[in-house]
Amino acid sequence: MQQEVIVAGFGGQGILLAGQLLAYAGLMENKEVAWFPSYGPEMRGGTANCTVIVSPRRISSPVVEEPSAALVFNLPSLLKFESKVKPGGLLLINSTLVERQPERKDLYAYLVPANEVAQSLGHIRVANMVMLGAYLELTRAVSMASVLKVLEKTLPEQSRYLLPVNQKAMELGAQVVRRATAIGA
Amino acid sequence: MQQEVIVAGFGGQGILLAGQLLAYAGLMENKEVAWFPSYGPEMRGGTANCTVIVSPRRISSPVVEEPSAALVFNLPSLLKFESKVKPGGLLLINSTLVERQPERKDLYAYLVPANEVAQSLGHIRVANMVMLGAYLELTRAVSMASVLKVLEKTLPEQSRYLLPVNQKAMELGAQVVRRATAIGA
Amino acid sequence: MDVVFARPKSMTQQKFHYCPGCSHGIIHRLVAEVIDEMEIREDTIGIAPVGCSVLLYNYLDIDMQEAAHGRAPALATGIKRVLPDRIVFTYQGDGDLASIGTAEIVHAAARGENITAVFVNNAIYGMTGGQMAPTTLAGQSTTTSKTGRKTQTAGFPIRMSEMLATLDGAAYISRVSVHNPAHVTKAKKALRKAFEVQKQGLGFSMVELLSTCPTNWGLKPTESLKWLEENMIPYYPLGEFKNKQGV
Amino acid sequence: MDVVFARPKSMTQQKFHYCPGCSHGIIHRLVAEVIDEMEIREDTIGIAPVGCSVLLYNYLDIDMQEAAHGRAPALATGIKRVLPDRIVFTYQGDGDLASIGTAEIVHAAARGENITAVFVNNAIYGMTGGQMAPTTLAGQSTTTSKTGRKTQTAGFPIRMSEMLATLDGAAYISRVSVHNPAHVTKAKKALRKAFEVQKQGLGFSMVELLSTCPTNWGLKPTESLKWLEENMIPYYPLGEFKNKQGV
Amino acid sequence: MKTLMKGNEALGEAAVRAGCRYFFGYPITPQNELPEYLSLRLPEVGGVYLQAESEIAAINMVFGAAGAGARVMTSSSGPGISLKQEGISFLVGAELPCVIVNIMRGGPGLGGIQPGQADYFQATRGGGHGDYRTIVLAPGSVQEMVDFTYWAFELAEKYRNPVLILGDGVLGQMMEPVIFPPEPDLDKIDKPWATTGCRGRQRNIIKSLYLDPEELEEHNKKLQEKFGLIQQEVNRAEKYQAEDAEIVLVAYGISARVSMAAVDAAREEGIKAGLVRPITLWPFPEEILRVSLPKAKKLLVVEMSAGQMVEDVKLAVCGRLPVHFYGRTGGMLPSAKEILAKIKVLGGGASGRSIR
Amino acid sequence: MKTLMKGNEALGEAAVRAGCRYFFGYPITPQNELPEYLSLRLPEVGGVYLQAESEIAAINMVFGAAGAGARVMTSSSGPGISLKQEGISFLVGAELPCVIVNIMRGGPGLGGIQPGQADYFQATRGGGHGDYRTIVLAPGSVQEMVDFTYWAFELAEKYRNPVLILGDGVLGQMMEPVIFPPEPDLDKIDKPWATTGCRGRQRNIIKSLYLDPEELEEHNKKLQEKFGLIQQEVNRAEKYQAEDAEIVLVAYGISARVSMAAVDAAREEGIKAGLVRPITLWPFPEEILRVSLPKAKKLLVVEMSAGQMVEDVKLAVCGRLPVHFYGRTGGMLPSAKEILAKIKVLGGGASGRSIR
Amino acid sequence: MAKKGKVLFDEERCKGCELCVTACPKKIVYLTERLNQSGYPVAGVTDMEKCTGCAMCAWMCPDLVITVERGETP
Amino acid sequence: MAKKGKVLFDEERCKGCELCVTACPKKIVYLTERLNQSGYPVAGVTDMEKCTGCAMCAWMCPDLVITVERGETP
Ligand SMILES: Cc1ncc(C[n+]2csc(CCOP(=O)(O)OP(=O)(O)O)c2C)c(N)n1
Ligand SMILES: Cc1ncc(C[n+]2csc(CCOP(=O)(O)OP(=O)(O)O)c2C)c(N)n1
Ligand code: SF4
Ligand code: SF4
Ligand code: SF4
Ligand code: SF4
Ligand code: SF4
Ligand code: SF4
Ligand SMILES: [Mg+2]
Ligand SMILES: [Mg+2]
Repeated sequence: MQQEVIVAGFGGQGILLAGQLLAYAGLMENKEVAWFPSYGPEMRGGTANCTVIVSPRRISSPVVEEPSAALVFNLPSLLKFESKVKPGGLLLINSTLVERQPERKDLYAYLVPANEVAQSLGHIRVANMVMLGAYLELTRAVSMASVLKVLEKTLPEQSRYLLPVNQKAMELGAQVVRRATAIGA
Repeated sequence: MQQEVIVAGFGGQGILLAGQLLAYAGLMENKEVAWFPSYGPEMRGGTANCTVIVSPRRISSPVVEEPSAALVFNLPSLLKFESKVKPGGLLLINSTLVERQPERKDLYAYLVPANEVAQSLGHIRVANMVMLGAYLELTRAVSMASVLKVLEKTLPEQSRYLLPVNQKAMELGAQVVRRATAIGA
Repeated sequence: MDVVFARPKSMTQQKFHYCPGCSHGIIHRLVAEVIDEMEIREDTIGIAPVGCSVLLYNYLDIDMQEAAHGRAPALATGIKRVLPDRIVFTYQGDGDLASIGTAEIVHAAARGENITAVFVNNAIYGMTGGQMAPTTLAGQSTTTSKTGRKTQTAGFPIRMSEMLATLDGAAYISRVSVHNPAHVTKAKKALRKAFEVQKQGLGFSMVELLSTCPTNWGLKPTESLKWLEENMIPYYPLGEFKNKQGV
Repeated sequence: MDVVFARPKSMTQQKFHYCPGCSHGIIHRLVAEVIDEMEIREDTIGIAPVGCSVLLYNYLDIDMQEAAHGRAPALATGIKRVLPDRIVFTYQGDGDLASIGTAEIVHAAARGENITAVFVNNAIYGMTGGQMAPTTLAGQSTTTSKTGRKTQTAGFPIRMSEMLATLDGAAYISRVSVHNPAHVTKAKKALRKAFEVQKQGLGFSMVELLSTCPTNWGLKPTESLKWLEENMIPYYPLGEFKNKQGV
Repeated sequence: MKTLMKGNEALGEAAVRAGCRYFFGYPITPQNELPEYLSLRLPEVGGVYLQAESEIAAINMVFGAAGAGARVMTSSSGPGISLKQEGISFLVGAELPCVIVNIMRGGPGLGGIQPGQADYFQATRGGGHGDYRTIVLAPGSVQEMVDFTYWAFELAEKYRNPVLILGDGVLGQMMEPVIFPPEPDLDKIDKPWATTGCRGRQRNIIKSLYLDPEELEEHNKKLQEKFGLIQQEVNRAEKYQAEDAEIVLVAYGISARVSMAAVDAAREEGIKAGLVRPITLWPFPEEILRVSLPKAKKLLVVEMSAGQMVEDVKLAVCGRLPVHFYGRTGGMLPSAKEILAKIKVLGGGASGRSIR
Repeated sequence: MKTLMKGNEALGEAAVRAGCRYFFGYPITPQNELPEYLSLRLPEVGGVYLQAESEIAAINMVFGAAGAGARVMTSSSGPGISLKQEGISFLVGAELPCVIVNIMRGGPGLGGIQPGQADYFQATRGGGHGDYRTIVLAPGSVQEMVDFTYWAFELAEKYRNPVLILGDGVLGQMMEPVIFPPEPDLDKIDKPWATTGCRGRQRNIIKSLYLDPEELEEHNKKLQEKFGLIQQEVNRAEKYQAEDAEIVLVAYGISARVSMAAVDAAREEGIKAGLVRPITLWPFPEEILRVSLPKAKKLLVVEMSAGQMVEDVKLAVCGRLPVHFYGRTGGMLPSAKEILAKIKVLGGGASGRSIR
Repeated sequence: MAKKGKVLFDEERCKGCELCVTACPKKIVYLTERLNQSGYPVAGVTDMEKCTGCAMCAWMCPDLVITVERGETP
Repeated sequence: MAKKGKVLFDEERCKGCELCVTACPKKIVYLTERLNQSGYPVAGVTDMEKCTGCAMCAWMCPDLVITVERGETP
């Protein structure tokens, strides 16, 4: 099935990167993929987001209107994107930063304390990987192994040592949702 | 009848002015008139020309394709415009500067020694008026009186004294063609 | 207790959209303070550039126009010719004024157009994400000179104040900086002079303000001030390059 | 008897279309002589401007391009970047270089673009019939300043050489005149230097040649030379404003 | 009283009488007489003539002056008008009124300086970026150069939009008799949006940036509604011998004058020819072509271009009539003779067969 | 091997592989990644990236470099492309090959930076002066950004004419997998007209001025013949579900991608919808609309503009099919949902009646 | 009688850039751990008593966060 | 042995501007009454004997009318 996911948060939270990893991994699995970011340096500060499509067949429109999943990293993103997710879709909320509960009842929503988990690993910057891990666990959009392969290929030499912590982050993210049940839906 | 005349010569021979006088005089006689010059300072030196239409009725095109008359002041102009005059039209040649005879036989052609006549009046610059006088004599496109009235109105104060010599020039021009018979046609 | 420092009256209440530590904020305020002090808020028309400060009109509570990129001096000319008794100023970045708008600023100065240019030189294209500007220093790295600007191929940084000062129509030209409180004070004085020169009808005035773009320089705001002082000032010396007023 | 003066080899046989006494003819010849003497005819690419000298390519027997009005330095930049070992020069009038083409010449100079500009300053727009140029002198009458240029409204004549000399990329800038044989000789020397500076890869070079436009000045050719000497030279002083070569 | 004037100068005088006090321009043939005239005339009436450093500077000075509430004009030709395209897009975006004159010459590139009509696409579609339109008026005589200048200022201010006057080298250079209409009453015109210093009122902002795409779409909708209104309210064409015409020429400006002569010549030979002369080129007077040519069997578009207005004619008749084209380029004028010949080749009004 | 790349960067890499060694440009959103990429990449292959002082300087540097025989490119968006219009007219006039990229954003004026398609008129009619055309290619995916860049250089040099690549903010910013085709053999390309110094040959002159109108007309005829040839040889469109479609969408670029999704959605609901995606915008692929839609009852043009290509569609079908329009402006993208709704409002393919 | 100063922070405007911190000659301005609604840590004063009301902090603040008051010590 | 000069005029190129006339230090160049085909009076030399071949006339001629030769007086 075609996966259409939106990843949204503050700039600096690794939002665009998480999306790219997903797309790369899809490519590696010979799937069709597309990645599209919000853009415009004219908007200083504020939120960043990107949409990713991973699909077994030709992607007609790379523009996602109703994502099948949303990974939201902060409150403004929740407010903006909750309403967009298609009924029956997935909503992953970084509960460390977002105190609010989702409003819609027709979604599968999960609270993932991504920052907390990342912090516990000593690397606040892998919060994005925690969320990605959770998402992959729920959708199998691509395999975690593919994501790791991509990381291996793209991380610069001197950052290679971060591979294990990234893997761990994904696994912990997966664990969180494996144990939880969705709110709503 | 609609008069369509082309006046052509070197820059500095009063070509554009002669055409304007004719047009102004037509206007004064409540006729429809149009004047259109060759233009383009990009062409340094070379010839200048203008076309004038004087007509009792609305002028459709201000652009003259086949003039009913041509007043040519130098050889290049003869070469360029003789062929354009409509069959049965008028060709006035400044014979002081153009030694050549007209080639076409289907025109009424007159040789007017305009510079010579002007020189005899002590004002080489009125050669254009000599030609204009000749033309008016043959066509009555407008009356000489109208031309004089225009001159009166437009000459700056300090040049008013030139009125008589201009009048004389026109009259002598008229005389030349009154006495001559056309070549050809 | 008296209030010795507060928001100038010529400013709206709107929060700036600028990045943390961006000098545009300081300079906006200085302009507003000068307008307040000269009591010209209702007689002033400003022109916003295309650059990070395009939204200047959201912050200054005065009549404003928004120019096409680089053309602010032409707009100012049009306005000033229609309304010679108003105060007209442009606010322009270095890409705007020193690159695409070179002809317009040179000729406004040459004509002695009685306007004031507030020229914010941060040595980079801020709004478009940090490309090289004509004012980018030799060796400075930007998104289009990632390995540092090479003068051999990318040319030399351009000193607009010195260049414009050669023109007879320029009445007041000075370069200041905003990297510490003392210089901010001086910058304000220069702006005041420039506006006074215009008020007196002496001709074209410009203040070039060396300023920071922490985001695109890839530095923390406080580091940026230091970088400005240590790198920009040596190449862009501060001072008055023209002063017809002579004060 | 030896031929001591004859038509340069780099010129075609075509007659000039210029008005009697127009300085463009002299300057064309000087350029051709320099090309001959440096033996670079087959290695040189010239750019014609929009102006009376747009037909330069009819007269110089070399590869040439015709630029949009004012953009010759941009074309030259494009050519030189592709063919760095060729000699590339622009030939530009004062309307072309000092008005519409201001940004292009300033930035070619700022970049130290290794090209040569032959700048023919006749203080007027010749080709379009004698309108005011940025270089038109104060009080000079033109078809758009019939009562004489008023600096109050029409601004001050612009001294391009002085202005461009402030730029680090400028390697050689000088102003010469062609109003008498002695100065024509000097003009040629300056042109030669400018081309040599380019050959040595030192950066941007420009020679500004004060010249006449008898037709639009409304003067006889001989009067024009006098007018140039008496009116233009005092405002546009002759000399070298930049010489990185130092010779 | 009728006076004899050059088109360029008459347009200048008309602008002054229509209340225009500011002109910013840059020399280019064949429109130079217009700025030259205004350089003397405007200071007489307390106005300003300013020769800009370039066409780009000029159009942006126009922006500033228009924004300051003035009646303002610029003029140029071919290459100079191309340089103004960014500025025109900005003027429309900011809804500023002004008049822009293009005295067309031959192109493309440096081209030549003789009359042309090949800037039709640029004028009617907007050569700049984004969805925008300018009203385009096409005078056909020196008198219309005058009349349409008054009209242009009126339309510009009514709709807060730039208006283009599209002339050509012939119209600019030729002299014809003109009468100047009475001067309009400008006191009525109120411009509460102008940036004149915010004395005693809320400040004004003149801009075209809307970073939020929803806002920009709103802005575009507003503009499109305005354009729609203009399309309803402003469109004009002249018909000549068109009522019973079987072959109808469609031409504007100087081409229409020549075509008129061709129609006369055709009528003399018994061919039922007529002419529709679009006067507003945008909005294009589609209706007149669609509904008011009862006998027309075919249309012949005549332009001094390789065929540009012909598209608007085709769009107007939408396949209901065959549309033919005759054009000259590069500064060449079509002649009445040539057009007549073309009419005959097309078999006059007869469908398919030659008429004699 | 497929790699994942941003459209802007993929286009840059494609240019390098297609033999382009010179880039002159000026920053503007949303195309900045293209010059940024080339500023690093070109020096690696011995090429030159030069940031010009303006878009005008850039297009004129392109002129110089193209005239010197190089493969050369520039890119910009909206306002910057408007500034290049004079230069483009000169390039066509002088018959110089080059590639110009417009990554469109919302207009008019400063507008916004989100994706748009409102520069269609400017691209296809030429926003500059005079009769001229540029070939316009409209990629619809990152792969096509690559493929059409190769093609653009090929066409430019074959016809000695500028070629425009008309993308938009989505195509420029998004990442998709791409494969780079093998590099072309450039040794075959001979440019005897280039000005490289006249060593061992007659000198060359590159110009667009023809003061004599007869010569300029000759030149124009030559250009028009070339344009005619291009019209015959270059026109391409893609059909999707069009064979049996009763309602046929016509859209290019990113709008076509969205429209494709709308077609899918319509088909799911049993509506016989299809899509024609023009790939060359000039020459416009008229034939395909005219002759290869046997079942079509109506057309629906979808654009991110107020309606521009819709004119070409109307000209193509010439009244034989009703042409409807759906557009979004200002940086807003149409959604497949909205388009489907519009299809339904139009009654699917049924003439006149709603289909369900 | 020494002058005494007081500074007020409009915290919602603060972006935590620390320019005020480096500007204060008394070294009493610091970055707190409080985040405002935009997510920025906001500036504050350690010891208001030491403030002279010199306003240097305010002069350097790009975001008009700081208002400064000054008066006689009573 | 003084140098001796000779000047040749390509009359069809001459435009009668007289720049050569004012340039000649020997005052031997003048404007003749001969008109060329373009209608311009052409320049000539009164007394070729006096010509030194200094080429000043040629340096000033904008239209490349003049060729100058020089040699030893025999
Ligand atoms: C004609 C045109 N070209 C390019 C742009 C894109 N652009 C927007 S702002 C800018 C430059 C900003 O740099 P600067 O003027 O230095 O201002 P800053 O943002 O640094 O304050 C550019 C190139 C544009 N909007 N219009
Ligand atoms: C874009 C553009 N603007 C204006 C013109 C008209 N034009 C042709 S030449 C010229 C100026 C000529 O003056 P200058 O450069 O001083 O050269 P000169 O003729 O005096 O040698 C102008 C304005 C043009 N061709 N293109
Ligand atoms: S990008 Fe630079 S100039 Fe723009 S707001 Fe940020 S810091 Fe300021
Ligand atoms: S108009 Fe002036 S510059 Fe042009 S050819 Fe004549 S004299 Fe020379
Ligand atoms: S007013 Fe002066 S002393 Fe007080 S906090 Fe600010 S900088 Fe420090
Ligand atoms: S300078 Fe202003 S914005 Fe920066 S930390 Fe201090 S108070 Fe906050
Ligand atoms: S060469 Fe010298 S002396 Fe002889 S004519 Fe010429 S200027 Fe006179
Ligand atoms: S300078 Fe040359 S063109 Fe002029 S008069 Fe002498 S020979 Fe003739
Ligand atoms: Mg900047
Ligand atoms: Mg000049």
